[in-house]
Amino acid sequence: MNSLLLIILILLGGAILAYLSKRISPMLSSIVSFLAITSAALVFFFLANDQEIVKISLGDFVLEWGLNAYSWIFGAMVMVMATLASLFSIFYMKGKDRLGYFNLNFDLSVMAMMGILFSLDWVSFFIFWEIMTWSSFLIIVYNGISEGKIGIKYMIFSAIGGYAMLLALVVTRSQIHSFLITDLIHSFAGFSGNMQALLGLLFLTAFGVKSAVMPLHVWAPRAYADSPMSYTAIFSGLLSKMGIFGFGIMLIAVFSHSVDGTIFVYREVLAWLAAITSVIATFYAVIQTDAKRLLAYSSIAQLGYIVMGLAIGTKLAVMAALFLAIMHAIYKGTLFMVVGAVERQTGITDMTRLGALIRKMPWTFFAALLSIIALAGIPPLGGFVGKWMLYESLITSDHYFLIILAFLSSTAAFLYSFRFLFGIFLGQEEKEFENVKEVPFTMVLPMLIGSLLLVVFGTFPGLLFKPLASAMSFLGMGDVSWNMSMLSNGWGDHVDTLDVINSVVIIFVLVAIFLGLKNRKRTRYVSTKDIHTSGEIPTENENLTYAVDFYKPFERAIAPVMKRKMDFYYNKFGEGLETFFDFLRRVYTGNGQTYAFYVIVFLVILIVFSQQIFF
Amino acid sequence: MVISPVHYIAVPLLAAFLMPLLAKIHRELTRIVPGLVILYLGYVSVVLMNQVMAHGTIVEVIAGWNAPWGINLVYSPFTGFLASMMTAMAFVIWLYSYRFKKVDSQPALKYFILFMMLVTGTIGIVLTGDIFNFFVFLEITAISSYSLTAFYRDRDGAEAAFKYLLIGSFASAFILIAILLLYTQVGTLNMAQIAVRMHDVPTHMKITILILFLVGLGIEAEMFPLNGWAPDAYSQAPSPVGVTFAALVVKAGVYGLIRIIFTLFDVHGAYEYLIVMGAITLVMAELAAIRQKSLKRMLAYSSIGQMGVVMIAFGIGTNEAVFGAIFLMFNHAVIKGLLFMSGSYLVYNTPNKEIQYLSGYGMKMPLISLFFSLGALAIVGLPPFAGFWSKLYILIAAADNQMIGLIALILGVSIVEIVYYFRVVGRLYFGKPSKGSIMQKPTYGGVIAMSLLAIVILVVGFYPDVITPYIHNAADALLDKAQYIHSVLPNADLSQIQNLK
Amino acid sequence: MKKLLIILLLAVVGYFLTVSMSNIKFGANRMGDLSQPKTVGAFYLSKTPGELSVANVITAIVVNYRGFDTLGEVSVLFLAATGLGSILYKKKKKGEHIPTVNKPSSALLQAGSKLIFPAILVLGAYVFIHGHLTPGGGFQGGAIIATGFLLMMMSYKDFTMNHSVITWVESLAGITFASIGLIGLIVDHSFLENFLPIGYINDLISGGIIPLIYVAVGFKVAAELSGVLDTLLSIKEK
Amino acid sequence: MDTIDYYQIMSIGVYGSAIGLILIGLYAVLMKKHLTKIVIGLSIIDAGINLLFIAIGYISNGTAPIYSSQGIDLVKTGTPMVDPVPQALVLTAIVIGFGVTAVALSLVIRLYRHHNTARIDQIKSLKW
Repeated sequence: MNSLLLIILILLGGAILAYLSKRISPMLSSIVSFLAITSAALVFFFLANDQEIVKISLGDFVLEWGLNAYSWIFGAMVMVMATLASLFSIFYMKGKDRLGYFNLNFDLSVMAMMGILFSLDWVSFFIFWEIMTWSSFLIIVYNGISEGKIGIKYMIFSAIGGYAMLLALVVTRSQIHSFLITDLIHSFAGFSGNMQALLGLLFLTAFGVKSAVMPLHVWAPRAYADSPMSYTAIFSGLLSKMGIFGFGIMLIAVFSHSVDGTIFVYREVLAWLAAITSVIATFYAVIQTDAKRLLAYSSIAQLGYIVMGLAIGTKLAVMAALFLAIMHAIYKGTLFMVVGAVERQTGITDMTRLGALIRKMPWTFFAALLSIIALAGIPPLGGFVGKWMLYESLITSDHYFLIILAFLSSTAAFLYSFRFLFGIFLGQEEKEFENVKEVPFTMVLPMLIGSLLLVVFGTFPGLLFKPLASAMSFLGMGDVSWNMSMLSNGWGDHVDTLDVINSVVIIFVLVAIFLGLKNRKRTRYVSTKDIHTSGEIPTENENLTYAVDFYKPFERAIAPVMKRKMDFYYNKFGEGLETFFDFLRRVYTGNGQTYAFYVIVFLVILIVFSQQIFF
Repeated sequence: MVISPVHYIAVPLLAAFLMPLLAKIHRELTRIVPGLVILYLGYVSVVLMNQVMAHGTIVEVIAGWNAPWGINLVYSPFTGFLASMMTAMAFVIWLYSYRFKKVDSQPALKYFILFMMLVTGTIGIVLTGDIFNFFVFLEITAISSYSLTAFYRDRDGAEAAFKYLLIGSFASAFILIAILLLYTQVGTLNMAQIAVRMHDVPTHMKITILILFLVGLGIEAEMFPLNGWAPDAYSQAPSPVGVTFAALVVKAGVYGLIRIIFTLFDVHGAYEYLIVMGAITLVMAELAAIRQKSLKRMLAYSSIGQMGVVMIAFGIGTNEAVFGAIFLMFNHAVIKGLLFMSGSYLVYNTPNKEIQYLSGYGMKMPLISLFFSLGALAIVGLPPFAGFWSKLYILIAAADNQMIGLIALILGVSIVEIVYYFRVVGRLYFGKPSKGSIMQKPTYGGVIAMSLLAIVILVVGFYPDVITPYIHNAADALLDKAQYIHSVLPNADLSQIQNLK
Repeated sequence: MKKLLIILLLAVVGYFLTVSMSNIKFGANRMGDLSQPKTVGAFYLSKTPGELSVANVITAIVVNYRGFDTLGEVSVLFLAATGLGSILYKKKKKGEHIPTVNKPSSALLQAGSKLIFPAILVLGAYVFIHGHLTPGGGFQGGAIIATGFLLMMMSYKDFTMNHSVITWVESLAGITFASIGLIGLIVDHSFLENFLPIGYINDLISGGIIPLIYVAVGFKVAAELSGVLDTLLSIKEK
Repeated sequence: MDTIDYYQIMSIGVYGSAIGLILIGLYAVLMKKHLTKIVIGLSIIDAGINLLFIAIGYISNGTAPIYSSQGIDLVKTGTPMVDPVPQALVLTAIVIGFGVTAVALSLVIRLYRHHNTARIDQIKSLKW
């Protein structure tokens, strides 16, 4: 049997089985889901190859699935992280309601992602895209936070994106009479300028929604934060990457065939949007007090980098973007698992109330530490290499303003990274969390694997360069030469990662040793009250931990930027629309006579304008 | 006895006349007999559809007078498909209503007689090849609809029914005047003959007649602004009847509209008219739907909106578009059926059938909620459910005709649709159930009915090829006017006939 | 204001109808040649005497050529009666009788009604039995009979219709119509096909199944109209 | 000449009264607030249409389409029979009109009982 089909069927079957097996035992449902994803992953890594083509004739369409270097790398990412997340999910979701429902949608999301990656034609791409959308919607509303409003918002934006894609692909078909992605790639240059502009805009909108580019990002923070964490691990880490996947196809493979000016404008605009997204989202992340929200905004910021890289579109930038995409999937997946673990053990994710879990949950802390290091882009972990490449590509492609923005946001990222670690794991111990224990092994394991991967890829980025290079040559970027620590090409996009890493690592180690020696024996334990209060005596119930108003000055500094959320305008727009609709529907007055009157009016209109209407 | 299309009409009528007597024998017979009759019609459908697919259109002559002299039933791939679809839906609705509400045997008898006649009327509309006979069946449908809308006394059914009757009477008046004028011009009532002779009718008369038909049938097809009655009737009728309206009655209305435009007349402007009116209907209905508090009313508006899409697709008029339109008619029947059925169980005991009380029903009524969610996913056209394919076909057809603005409109309105459907779905699955709400346990018949529809949605969604060959033939049959005329009137002069698109 | 608007609209509709009708000359022969019929009217006029042996062409059309319409028509009546019953359904107590009129009529009316009631019934029966020979037919005859019952209901306070009888009559009549049609389908391969000998024109027994159907229609219409009247009259204020 | 004038007058009379009936009925439906009057209006529309039907079937100097012995004699002398089809159709239309009116009246009864009023502008519990 064809292994691509097999993967989809395993996941689909796993979804259904998971739903059914909930009747037997809720735990079994999660285990079934995990087993399905694991076996799909095994099939993917050991059986799947790029020779296989699946052709399914449905309706009047032929759905074609296949695997290529570009989709393989995303597929590998999805399979690994989904396996980890589903393993994590077994205990994380234990004891919750409607596990069948959850696991059904969990598996369907994974299946949809694999389907998107396999798709060689737009119809199956769209089908899986939409399955991904609704299955994730059903999980967002699963927790039932905020009266389902966030689910609706997610659905609206996804629909805007999805329908933009649908419109684009039917227009494409009317132009080239084919749904194949490769046909679009090859014939795009032949389209008229307007058509190129239209299609470009539509496709970019479609992918922009999923990868949360401003101004289409407003759904993301709450959607990420409100889903169960084991799902957010793949929601934020992987689902958003499908947008990146699409961007890769559009920006690199399709647009590179066009010489039209509008496309360059699109790229520049997109790069700017992405940069602004990353700055603003980082600012938001900094002022969050809830760990989930913090990570959610951080995700948006990181996606901004990735999109920026793709939009710049030089070899190095694309490489950086893809590398960052993989890294982001791993560390953000791990971090959401960490938050999930904390949430599971303490019941809250509010960083002002948490603290000092380092001693209670050491393994979790360890995973969190490594991931945060990667996130902040500190060597030697994976995040650093990606960021370095991105900066260098920005410089070499003369995007100096963008690099200022990128630096700004990555500097600000240190702030929230630190707050995350400090708020949850360091600081004062709270009474209510005295009896908190480390999470079970099946939850620790995926987090540790995630961190391990970060270390490996950070130290040996070359492991990833190999598949990335072939992915890029598939996208039409030409050859990229690489070795374990070196990335170079003919135009001087040349980065020797190992040198940089080594020097930074040495500095870090030296500083660490120095600080360690200096501070030895000076550790002292303090109580909650032991803080500077300027003569005022705090009352018992006043929370004065550091975690409260952690970045007050910073918040004050960025206040003007934060004043109006994009969300606000969307909500106003939505309310305005609904009021308008409410006004419109008053034509249905409820009086039968009025309806009869309409009929006569309509008849008279037809009579009077019959010449204009029917000739 | 040879199976022939006339069984669709004769057998249910015979059974309807028999039922008052059967009720005297055993009261349960009043419930069972309609099911048996519809089941038999299902068998007839299977046999005839196979024949039609193999040998082409069947023309059933009535009273031994060949067309154009007598009345005839035309069982073409198109009409046959619709008739079979209606029969299947009627069977599902019968299952659903078998023990829907405990009522006395006397109203149960009347309910089932009216229901069976409603089914007969709609199938008759689709099958008949005679314009006045069409009118008669339209009236059978209308009168049984009025009565069924007002069936429950504890609702505002009578009000809805009166509005329906008021507007419906306008419809029949206009159609009757149109038939009258048409008769003076062509001297015949046979549709094929009319189509042949339409060429010689003076243009202004043609337009006059067309306008009257369009208004009259526009009412039946729930075209804006002629559809004021529809939301009331859908929401106040007993749930199975609401399903029947969505699955059968409005389909018959749309059928009438397109039969008039596609076969009888050769006026180009009518196609653009369909597109424009369809678009207006779609927009108005969906915008009204988003603000509804009552679930059934929301579903009703949504149903009207879908009819708008069907009209748009028919208006585009290419083979692909017509294919998409027929596909959408099928999907709409199945999906809206499922939504109405599950929705009415959800709001069974809530005050005013309002959506706001549905919080957390996903926990209490998992199966019904699942059905509803499935329907919601399917109706907004999300893959891999049935609704997706029809939408895709329609959009492709529109794109091939360079109607990008129209596609954008349909998709834009789809977003509105997503908002209100997913609001309900979100509400079903989140939050704490309000206290004191009493769940209504669905009947076995109801569960079977809904499961059947859900299975159809899934199967067609995953493998549309089970249904597409029939729809392809149906679309070809509808568009091939000359073939229609030829099969009814083998000796007709076809030189004046041209297929418009 | 609204009145003015509506009058204006109706003026347009009226003008529209007038213009359309002005194209249709009143009294013009639009049927064309009877010997080579092009229109259905001409066809029916030319074929009826020979092929159906029915004197009244309208009856021939109603019952045979367009008998299917009539079946539909009968169903409409049946539906109206059923629908009325379902809309106004009220659980009656056993043996309860709701008077049809509030006050008893005068003795004169009562005696007179009793006197002409049988005559009305006979006239009705005559009209539908001779439907294929003379003007009139099942619908007209049935309506006449129903007026007889109406007369009785209006004049006698406690005149009761036996619902069971009405049900039986309307069902059996309907079944007869539909079965005759189905027998035609079985015997002659066409629904409502005339499978009986047609006899000679202007004989009482002529036209094959046509008189049979019309008699059945007569019974059915009579029963249904009476039933509808009974239902409507036995509605009382709360 | 005389006959032509006669038929022109007839046509104005018959068509005019038929169209007049339709318009009167429409006016009643659109303007009158009482439910029963609206139902009467619908019946008047029906009556107008039925009259129109009969009118279009008429043929100058025509006789009834009945082949009684008398009718056969008339046909032999060249008197045309009027078009029988509209007459047959009108029979159907009348019956249908009856059915609709009956249902309408029963609905009026129900509405009056439920709302205690028969004014259509006060019966609008279903709207928007």
